Amino acid sequence: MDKRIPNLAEAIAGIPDGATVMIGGFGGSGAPIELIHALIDRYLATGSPRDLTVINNNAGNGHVGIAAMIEQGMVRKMVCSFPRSADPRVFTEKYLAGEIALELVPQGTLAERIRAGGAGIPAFYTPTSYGTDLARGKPVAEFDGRPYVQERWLKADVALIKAELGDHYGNLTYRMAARNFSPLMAMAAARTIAQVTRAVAPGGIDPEHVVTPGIFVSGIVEVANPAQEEALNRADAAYPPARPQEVQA
Amino acid sequence: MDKRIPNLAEAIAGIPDGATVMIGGFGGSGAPIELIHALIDRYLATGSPRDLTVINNNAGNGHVGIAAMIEQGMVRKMVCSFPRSADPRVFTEKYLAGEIALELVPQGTLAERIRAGGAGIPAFYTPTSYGTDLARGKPVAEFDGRPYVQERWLKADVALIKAELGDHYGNLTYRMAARNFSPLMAMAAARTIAQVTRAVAPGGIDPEHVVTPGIFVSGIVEVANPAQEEALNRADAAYPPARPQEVQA
Amino acid sequence: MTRKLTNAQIAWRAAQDIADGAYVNLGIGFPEMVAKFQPPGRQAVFHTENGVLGFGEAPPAGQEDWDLINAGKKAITLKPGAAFFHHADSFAMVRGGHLDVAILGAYQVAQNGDLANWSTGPKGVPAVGGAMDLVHGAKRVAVITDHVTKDGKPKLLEACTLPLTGVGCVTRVYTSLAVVDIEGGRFVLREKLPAISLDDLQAVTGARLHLDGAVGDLVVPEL
Amino acid sequence: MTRKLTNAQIAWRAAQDIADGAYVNLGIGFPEMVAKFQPPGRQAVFHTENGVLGFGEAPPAGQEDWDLINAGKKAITLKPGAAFFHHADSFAMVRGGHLDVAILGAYQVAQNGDLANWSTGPKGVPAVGGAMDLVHGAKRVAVITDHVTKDGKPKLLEACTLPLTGVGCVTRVYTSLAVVDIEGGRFVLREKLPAISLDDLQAVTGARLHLDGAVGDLVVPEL
Repeated sequence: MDKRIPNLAEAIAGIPDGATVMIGGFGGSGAPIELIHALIDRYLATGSPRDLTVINNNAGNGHVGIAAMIEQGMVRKMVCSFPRSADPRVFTEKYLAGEIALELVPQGTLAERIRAGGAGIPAFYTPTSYGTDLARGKPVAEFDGRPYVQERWLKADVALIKAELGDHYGNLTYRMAARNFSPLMAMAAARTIAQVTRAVAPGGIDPEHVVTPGIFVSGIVEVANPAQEEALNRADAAYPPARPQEVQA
Repeated sequence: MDKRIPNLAEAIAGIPDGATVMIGGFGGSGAPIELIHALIDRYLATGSPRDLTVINNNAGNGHVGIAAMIEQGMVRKMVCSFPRSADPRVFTEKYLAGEIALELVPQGTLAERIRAGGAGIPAFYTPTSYGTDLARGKPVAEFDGRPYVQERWLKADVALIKAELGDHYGNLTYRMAARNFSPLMAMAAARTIAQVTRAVAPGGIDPEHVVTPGIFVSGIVEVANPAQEEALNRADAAYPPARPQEVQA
Repeated sequence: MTRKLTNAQIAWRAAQDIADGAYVNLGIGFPEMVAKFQPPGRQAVFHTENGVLGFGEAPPAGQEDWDLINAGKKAITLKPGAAFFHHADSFAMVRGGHLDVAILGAYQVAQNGDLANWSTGPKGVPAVGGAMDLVHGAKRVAVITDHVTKDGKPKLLEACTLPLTGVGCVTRVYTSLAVVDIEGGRFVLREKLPAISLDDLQAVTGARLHLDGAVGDLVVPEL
Repeated sequence: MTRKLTNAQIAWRAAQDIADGAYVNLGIGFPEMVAKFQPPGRQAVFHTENGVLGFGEAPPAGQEDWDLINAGKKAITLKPGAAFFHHADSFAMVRGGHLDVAILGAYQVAQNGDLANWSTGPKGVPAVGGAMDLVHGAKRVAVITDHVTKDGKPKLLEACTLPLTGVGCVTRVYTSLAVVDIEGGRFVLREKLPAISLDDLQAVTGARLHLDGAVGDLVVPEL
């Protein structure tokens, strides 16, 4: 078994129109920028995939990563807890124009719903959001005299995540706070693709230090020097970058 | 802040009669033998704690560890998935004599109920045990056309666990498959005491490799060369060991 | 009664259906034997409920590390690319549908896929372990078993009489006489020992065996 | 209106109530300031929802590592004894009742402990983050806020009019004029600026301030 995928284009091939896609990252930390941009390349070349539902804590920042996906018109709906950022223009304009849907989920509920999807738990109860607008329409039950809201699992067709080390079996480690949602999304998607900063042979990760066991990972693709979304935005980057001839025209 | 406790007697002090105690370990791997035996010492000296409810995957093996607690009469009820072992005599005899209660829980449900206790989830749904005797009396609900059983969280007054490294803040690592239930129990108990094979200063564990963050741990006590329950049983050990004068008498 | 397969031979037959790279959980006891018979060129990744993925065979006697055991509490070894994790993550793998196949023993299997393999009744100390989790998690749940009980009674039945482990969960049964699929609430005979007649096989089976095309010969090596 | 505390002074006052070794989550923005004012000899352990326990102050400009940020997406540093974990474990800390205190900002607080701090109404893009989780998890949920809105309207009310973040969750409010506990569905005044009279304080408060023993002087250093 060898889960290595030779390049980004192959890694994101086969994600169909209308797919639900979980994308790792909290703000810029852990955002799999290269996988996202490869998906945009495919969309620009083929018109597919479109009508995507994207699950991420945020709704993009600036004009790279998820924001660029939204800007290109690939995204039908965002599921997130905090669709704001330093430069949330792309999402905000489409949202206010009614061109993109939003399911707003409290952050911890979002994390737990994704874990539930990965762990085979169709529903669970939480006090979070009880009595608020975000609990509207959800079943409520009392346990030991306290009211709780019933939340459903979240699953996805594909998860795109960023990891640090990845071995041929798909075992993963992460880098600092870039871990965030990725181990959960890896569990909850039918197919999980991880871009890894370094691919190593089996045995290259101490079994004690594996954060995501390979059973949750379908493929890894090495991206040796990954871009940091925050750094890109501080440099006013956009994707795809404006081409010289377009600038002139 | 320094969560180190100087000795075992102090570590297990204050566990009251009637307490619910989670004890880490799966069979002999991860069993906190020294903490358990310190608890037995206290019971033999003071008659307390007694009437304990013990949560562990198993119900003890041979005449050490949990089996010795049961043998001494400290345990009112076991919550476990597999109350059998190479030598389950102690539990079996008391159970068949009606002297100890048993709540039998499927292993994955046991793990998830403990995690739920630690994560603030009062109830969740699982397909496990649906349609079986172990689901009797539990609410059932259908999600997406499939039936599920509602399970409740499990919490404890105290968790006694065995870890490998522990720093002064209570951050823990484990050794191989000795990890098993311990990270979950640490979350689900009001007070968690870990015996650690090596206590290290803050910074002595890489933040990437912490398995149980210190927020879940109340105290650590160093036991430099911990006994292995399996090895004790293969040597026909018993606790407390028979004293020479008793053997003569 | 006719000659039948040994446990090793049943395990061998089950092992032939495991794909390269499959994630597999083998029940405690007899099913553990399946790991020995992976076809050349195929390598499954074995999962054990107590928190190890990618383990290998038992260490030589005297070299056991009792912190490194499987769900049957037997000492194991690690293969390169192994991982440790806690019990909730381990059962997320099981219950979240991430295992490709679980191979379990059985007291009884019913034609609707019900399985009884954890309790022989109300006497004694009950113990369930991870069996009820495994039957509702793995993508494919197969059973390996002698075709009949020690006293010759059928184990493949119209309905289980012993306490259930899971409802409608088994899809294939490898027995000492046959390979039987469970489809649409019926036993469908796929393979049988060449030496046993259909009538004789039906006679030791507690529910109707249906045919769906040709019945293959159940041929296994001497083991 | 009388002289009032600066944000830094409100944060300082809130910091005095945090015990040594407490596990603390500070809301995004103004509450983050509380970390600066821990009394000498006390060291809290700070938690951030995105998966870090035991972080320290911001790194010098130019030395940021954008994989090491807090929930406000600001660069942070680590202290010895820090730990990383994923979002579900992070919110298990929050929702499982493991944090000793969460200190949050507020648009409005009601006398029954209801908090509104995530939405100013239906226009614009809604965003909630971890606020709804924090209010139902921490053992103690405190609010720091100006006593009144920018246009002088009370923020401490009989009932919130803005969309709620949580029901009955706040137990103490540190304002620019006073320290107010919420007990039994009532505001109980604990401390007030010496320069403001009870009547004047009541006049800028949207619900009855109850007394329970002496009212202390809210005295803070120049900051």
